[in-house]
Amino acid sequence: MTSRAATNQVQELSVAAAASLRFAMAHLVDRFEHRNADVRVKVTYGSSGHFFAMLSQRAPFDIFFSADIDYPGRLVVKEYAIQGAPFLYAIGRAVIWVRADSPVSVESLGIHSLLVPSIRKIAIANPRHAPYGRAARSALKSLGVYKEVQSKLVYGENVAQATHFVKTGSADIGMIALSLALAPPLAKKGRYWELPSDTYPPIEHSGVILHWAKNPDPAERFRRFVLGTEGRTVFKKYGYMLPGE
Amino acid sequence: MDWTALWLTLKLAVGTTAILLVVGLPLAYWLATTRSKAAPVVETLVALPTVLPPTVAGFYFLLAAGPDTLLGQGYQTLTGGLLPFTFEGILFASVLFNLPFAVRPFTSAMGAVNRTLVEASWCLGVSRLGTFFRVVIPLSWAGILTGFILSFTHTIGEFGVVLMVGGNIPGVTRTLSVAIYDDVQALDYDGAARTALWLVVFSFVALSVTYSLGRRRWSI
Amino acid sequence: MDWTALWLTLKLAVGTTAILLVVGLPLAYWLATTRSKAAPVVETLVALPTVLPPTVAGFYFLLAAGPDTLLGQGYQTLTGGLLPFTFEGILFASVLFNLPFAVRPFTSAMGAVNRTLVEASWCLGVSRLGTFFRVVIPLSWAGILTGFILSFTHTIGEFGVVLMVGGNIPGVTRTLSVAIYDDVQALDYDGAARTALWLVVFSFVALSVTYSLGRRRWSI
Amino acid sequence: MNDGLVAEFKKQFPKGAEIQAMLRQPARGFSITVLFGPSGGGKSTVLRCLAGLERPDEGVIQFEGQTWFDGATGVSLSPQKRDIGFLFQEYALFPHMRVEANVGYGLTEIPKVERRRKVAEMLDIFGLTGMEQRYPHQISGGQQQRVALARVLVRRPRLLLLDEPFSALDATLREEIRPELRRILARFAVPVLLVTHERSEVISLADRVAIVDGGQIRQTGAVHEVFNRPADTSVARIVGMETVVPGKVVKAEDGLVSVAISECELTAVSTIKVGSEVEVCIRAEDVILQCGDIPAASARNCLEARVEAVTSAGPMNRVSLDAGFSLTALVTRPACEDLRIRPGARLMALVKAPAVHLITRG
Amino acid sequence: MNDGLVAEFKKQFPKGAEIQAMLRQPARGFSITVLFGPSGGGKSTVLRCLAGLERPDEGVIQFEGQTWFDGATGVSLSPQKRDIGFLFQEYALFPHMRVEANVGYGLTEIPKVERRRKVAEMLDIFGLTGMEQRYPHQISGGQQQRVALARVLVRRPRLLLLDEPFSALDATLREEIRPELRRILARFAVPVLLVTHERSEVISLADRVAIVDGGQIRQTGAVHEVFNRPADTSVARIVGMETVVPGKVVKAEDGLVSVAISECELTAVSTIKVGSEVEVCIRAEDVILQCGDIPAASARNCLEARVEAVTSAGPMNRVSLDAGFSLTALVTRPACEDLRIRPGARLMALVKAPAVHLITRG
Ligand SMILES: Nc1ncnc2c1ncn2[C@@H]1O[C@H](COP(=O)(O)OP(=O)(O)OP(=O)(O)O)[C@@H](O)[C@H]1O
Ligand SMILES: Nc1ncnc2c1ncn2[C@@H]1O[C@H](COP(=O)(O)OP(=O)(O)OP(=O)(O)O)[C@@H](O)[C@H]1O
Ligand SMILES: [Mg+2]
Ligand SMILES: [Mg+2]
Repeated sequence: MTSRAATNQVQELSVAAAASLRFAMAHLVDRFEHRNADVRVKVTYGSSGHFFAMLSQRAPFDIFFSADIDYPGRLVVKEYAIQGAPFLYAIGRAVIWVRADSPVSVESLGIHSLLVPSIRKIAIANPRHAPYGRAARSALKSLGVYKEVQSKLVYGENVAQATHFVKTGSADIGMIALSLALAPPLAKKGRYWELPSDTYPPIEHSGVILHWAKNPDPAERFRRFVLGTEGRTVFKKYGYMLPGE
Repeated sequence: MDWTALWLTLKLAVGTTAILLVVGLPLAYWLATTRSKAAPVVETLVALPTVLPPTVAGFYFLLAAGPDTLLGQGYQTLTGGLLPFTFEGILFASVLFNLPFAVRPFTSAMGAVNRTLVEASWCLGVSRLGTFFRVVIPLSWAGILTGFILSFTHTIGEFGVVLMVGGNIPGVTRTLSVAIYDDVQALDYDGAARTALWLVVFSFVALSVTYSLGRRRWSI
Repeated sequence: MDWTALWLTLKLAVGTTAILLVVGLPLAYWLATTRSKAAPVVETLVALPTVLPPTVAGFYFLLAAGPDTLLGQGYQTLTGGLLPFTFEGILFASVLFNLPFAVRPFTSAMGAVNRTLVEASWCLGVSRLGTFFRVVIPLSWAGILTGFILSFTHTIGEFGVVLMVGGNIPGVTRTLSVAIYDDVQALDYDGAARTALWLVVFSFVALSVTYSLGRRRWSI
Repeated sequence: MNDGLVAEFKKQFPKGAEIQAMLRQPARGFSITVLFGPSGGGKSTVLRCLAGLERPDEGVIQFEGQTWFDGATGVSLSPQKRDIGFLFQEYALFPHMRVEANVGYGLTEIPKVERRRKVAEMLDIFGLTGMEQRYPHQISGGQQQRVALARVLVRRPRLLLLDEPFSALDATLREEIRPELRRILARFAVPVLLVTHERSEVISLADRVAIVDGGQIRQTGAVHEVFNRPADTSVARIVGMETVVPGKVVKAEDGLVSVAISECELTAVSTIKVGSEVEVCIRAEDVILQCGDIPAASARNCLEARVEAVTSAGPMNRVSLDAGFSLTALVTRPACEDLRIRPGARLMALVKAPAVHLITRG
Repeated sequence: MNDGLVAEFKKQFPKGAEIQAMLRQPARGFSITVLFGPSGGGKSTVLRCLAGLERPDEGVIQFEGQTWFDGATGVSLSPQKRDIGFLFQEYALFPHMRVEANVGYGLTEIPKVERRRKVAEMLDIFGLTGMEQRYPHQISGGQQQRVALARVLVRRPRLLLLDEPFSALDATLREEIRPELRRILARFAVPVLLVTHERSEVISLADRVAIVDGGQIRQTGAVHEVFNRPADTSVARIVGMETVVPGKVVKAEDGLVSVAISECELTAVSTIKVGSEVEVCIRAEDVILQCGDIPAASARNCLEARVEAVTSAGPMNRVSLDAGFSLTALVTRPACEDLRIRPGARLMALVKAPAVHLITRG
């Protein structure tokens, strides 16, 4: 009897989240489940673009946390979302990152660390579709070094791949997300310099609840939790700026 | 180690190769023996999915099997569900996408079977089907093994199609290769390495055994 | 249509298959004829890269060929450069990753060559090498064609390894499949469809021609 | 209708030979028709058409009233449905099966024990016991041929087509196998079409012979008919010069028998039973001609004969004799002169008993 | 040192027969040694060991002073280096090459025009003209065998190993090909080892014969030695009963020749030149024995002979005679009694000229 009652009560929440959110999201889910014993959250991480393509075919997710604002916007236009607009939950911050063993003192050189002669390859995410890639390119342009470094750029499929390039030593330096630079696996393995936030358009992270969500109520609860103080603290901790800050 | 993912991977790989054997062997035999002008066209069609990037192929599969298409609606009326984001979906896509890795080796091996032996079997009163199983298949064994191994390993490693069609749902469509991919994306290099090592060791053992068993004792 | 990407794709596919022929044919012959206990192990090692998701395999390739490793340093002293993010890099990775698709079909076809014909050639004074070219290769033609087609199409469609090792640099490592993938990611579905159609039509023609030419006129 | 095999067809190879066949095997039950002729004559092709492995361009093939092929209506029965046994010239053993499995291959419908017994019996007959577990590449050429023969015979087809069944076997083995073969075939009562290029095999095996040359069946008939009255010189060249006449064993004693041929009686070395119908064969070069009285000679058969014709054959003359039956002798030209051999002359023909070869039929 | 072929080796098949060979071919230049014996005797295996296709377990193979194989030192020359010509029992034609390309396959080092000429010549000799452009599966069994033969002969190897080169050919064709073969071989002066299971082929081809049975070489020697004095009963059973003696042609006229054998002279049908050394073969069943005076007979050869021994051979007796040379006759038992044939008896032996077979050597 009890187990049946339990299954009746526990609701499953299917979350699709951009890969770059993984560490923050894990923390959030932990806290949320602690508070809401009746909800079990299952998160699937992946590329926002993939999720968009899949959600366009009604992939069975309840809520989608994208790493940008464009994909959720399009889902709203397609009338796949519950609300009339995506919810904005965090704003990404871009940094220039090197491995701890790099001779380049990125903290002091700032943007000029990209111009150090020993730098052969600079990894960024693909500006065509990755938000951090777009940010990196605008920053390079507004800081006036784009022409100089263009030939040294290599493009990751997403910001995580750009990070791999630097992490494996294949690229000497990279422009990645602060959230990744702070993430446990990388935190002690590298040094970074944050790009001034006025050099690139804000990397707005937004999300939507899908109208086919099996469990709209927990989804709504989770959305509110993420947007609430507790959620904001977590995002802050993991290297995001917050909407309205 | 993600045991459900391993289990799912195995299920997918075994299912895919099993279906490929059932579908591929007759198709290959037809291709190997026919003099029809259509044969090269069919062979080409079979090979075509491979030239597309897997994720993109998966994307087109999603489009083709979605609820708005004839295919999707037909499947829905038949089974009550849709293919995308289900195990059946990735199985189906995986079969389609691995077809050339099975059918091509099958075909080339069956084409090399001595025609006189087939005739000898017929003249001994054994039907075409019987001859196929008792003469053609054993004599093209090396090629069948090749198709088997290539499609098996490729299914295990493939994640583009599976990710797109399956939606990376744990326990349903999240295979080991998708899991490893995720781990790497999440910078969890150690986790990825552990899983990859497992996968490699497991595959190593499976392949070694297959190769050793697959060596034939007779000679041509 | 991105002509440089097409050109690069062709270069990569032709280069990969060419190297696979040069490396794969002798390796396959050794595997097909040796009685060494090491053979199944080598065959397994050849097949192993395929069980890893391409992106992950590419990641490990980056690790292995990076400037911190012996391999990377050795290559650097030899050539003055590094493998990652160069055409040579994706070529090398592509060869490694496509090895089983060429070597397995080669091996199974060569193993099916009538041993007596090889002996007959030797007894007619033709060296082992001459026999290999004049008897073994023609008689395993169907299998070689299979390996050729599988690795060619797979190289064209592959983007995981190429993206990871090549860094998507236009004109250097950005192949058609990477371009299509990018288009899809950027929601440029029309662009992706156009390129994909081109790729499919081109491959269709190339494969049809290959298949038609590849039919043999003699019988066993 | 129900009259054995009737075949009349034409097959044109692209850029190759044209093969024409006209063949009738009227007898039902066991009887051997031999296709005999030079290499490349078309023997294998005729058999392959009969087996349904090659499709003639036109014509008809009927067996026991059933149409196997008809060019006009497009009927063409599959080899399985024809229920034949076909021995391939190149053996066509399955390389992936052991000797035992090869021989038992066609015996799927009978119980396993029965199958094993039949296979073992066959292997025993063909001297292959002990090789059950070998693969074809592990046995010699002649052994392979015997396995192929066993594989065909172990079934009970309605018609046997044997393409050079003994070409890789030595004489001793052939002589051991042939009677076994006859015994089996007679038991099953299957008609046989057999290809050979050995003259001796024709005489020792055939009830009827069909001479195949240049893609055509030149002559068909009983062995003695064809051998004694070749239709044209090409057939004569192929069959050689032999006397082949029908006879009947009238006495048998101590390994020697007497055979009655029309009015005469000949002595031969044989163990054939009294009353048997036989084919009596005497090679032309085994006949010695003498004039006048004959002293005691080891030659058992002294026949009074009249010369019918003398024709030249190279350095020799071919002498056709009437000795109560038609007998051919091959003698040197000087001997012809010495003995004044010319048409009408009367003399004695000596034939040693071991030179009289008897072949039983049926 | 430089003394032709010396082979002495042992080969054990796993779970199979053991093959032992002891073979010497002392003569250099052209000479034919025939390996003769029943199916499964080990003939092909011996050839394969000599060719370097099979590795003996122990022993030595030397050719013209060069070591091809030595079990003790582990030396084993590759087939290419042995420079032999090997005809496979199963032909082993390359299925992907046309007849022309098959025959020319081994001729890589000579100019193209020369190659074409040589190939065309060979095809002509073997009656294959017009089939240059066919694939092996488009020609008949016998034609395939001839292509294989042409392919081996068109090169000039140091030693020829022919495994049943005529098994698929008809008698007429064989008789056409054999002299051509001899001519070619004599021109190249290559020694030949030839496998056959046909007794007549041994006599017509061999200079020396090696009897192979049960995996062993039972007896080696000149043909007449082995055929007249078999070492044991198994050899006797294999060779049959034949008279084979060396002789010399002393007169030739009009297609007939006289051959001197020790003191006697025999007449034979042949075109061999005067002065030739020949092997004279007479089948035991062709010898007729008579007592007393002989009237005019077509038999050209009447020899006075003394009976040396009479042994029983089934229903017949085998009579060993001394007629100036040793001659064997096969007569029925009643004839033996009638003529009182016993050791010491004197009688006449009649042999027809066409029954005296002459074989030239060298
Ligand atoms: N597929 C083919 N295409 C063209 N010609 C062919 C083909 N098969 C056989 N022939 C020719 O047809 C003729 C008859 O061939 P077949 O095999 O019937 O001869 P055969 O009498 O069996 O000769 P053998 O005694 O040498 O086996 C030959 O001249 C051969 O070259
Ligand atoms: N690979 C093998 N393994 C075991 N036994 C073998 C193998 N090859 C041949 N034999 C056996 O060795 C013996 C000799 O074979 P071989 O082929 O030399 O005979 P052969 O004299 O050429 O006979 P044939 O006239 O039938 O061709 C046979 O009894 C055969 O069964
Ligand atoms: Mg034939
Ligand atoms: Mg042999």
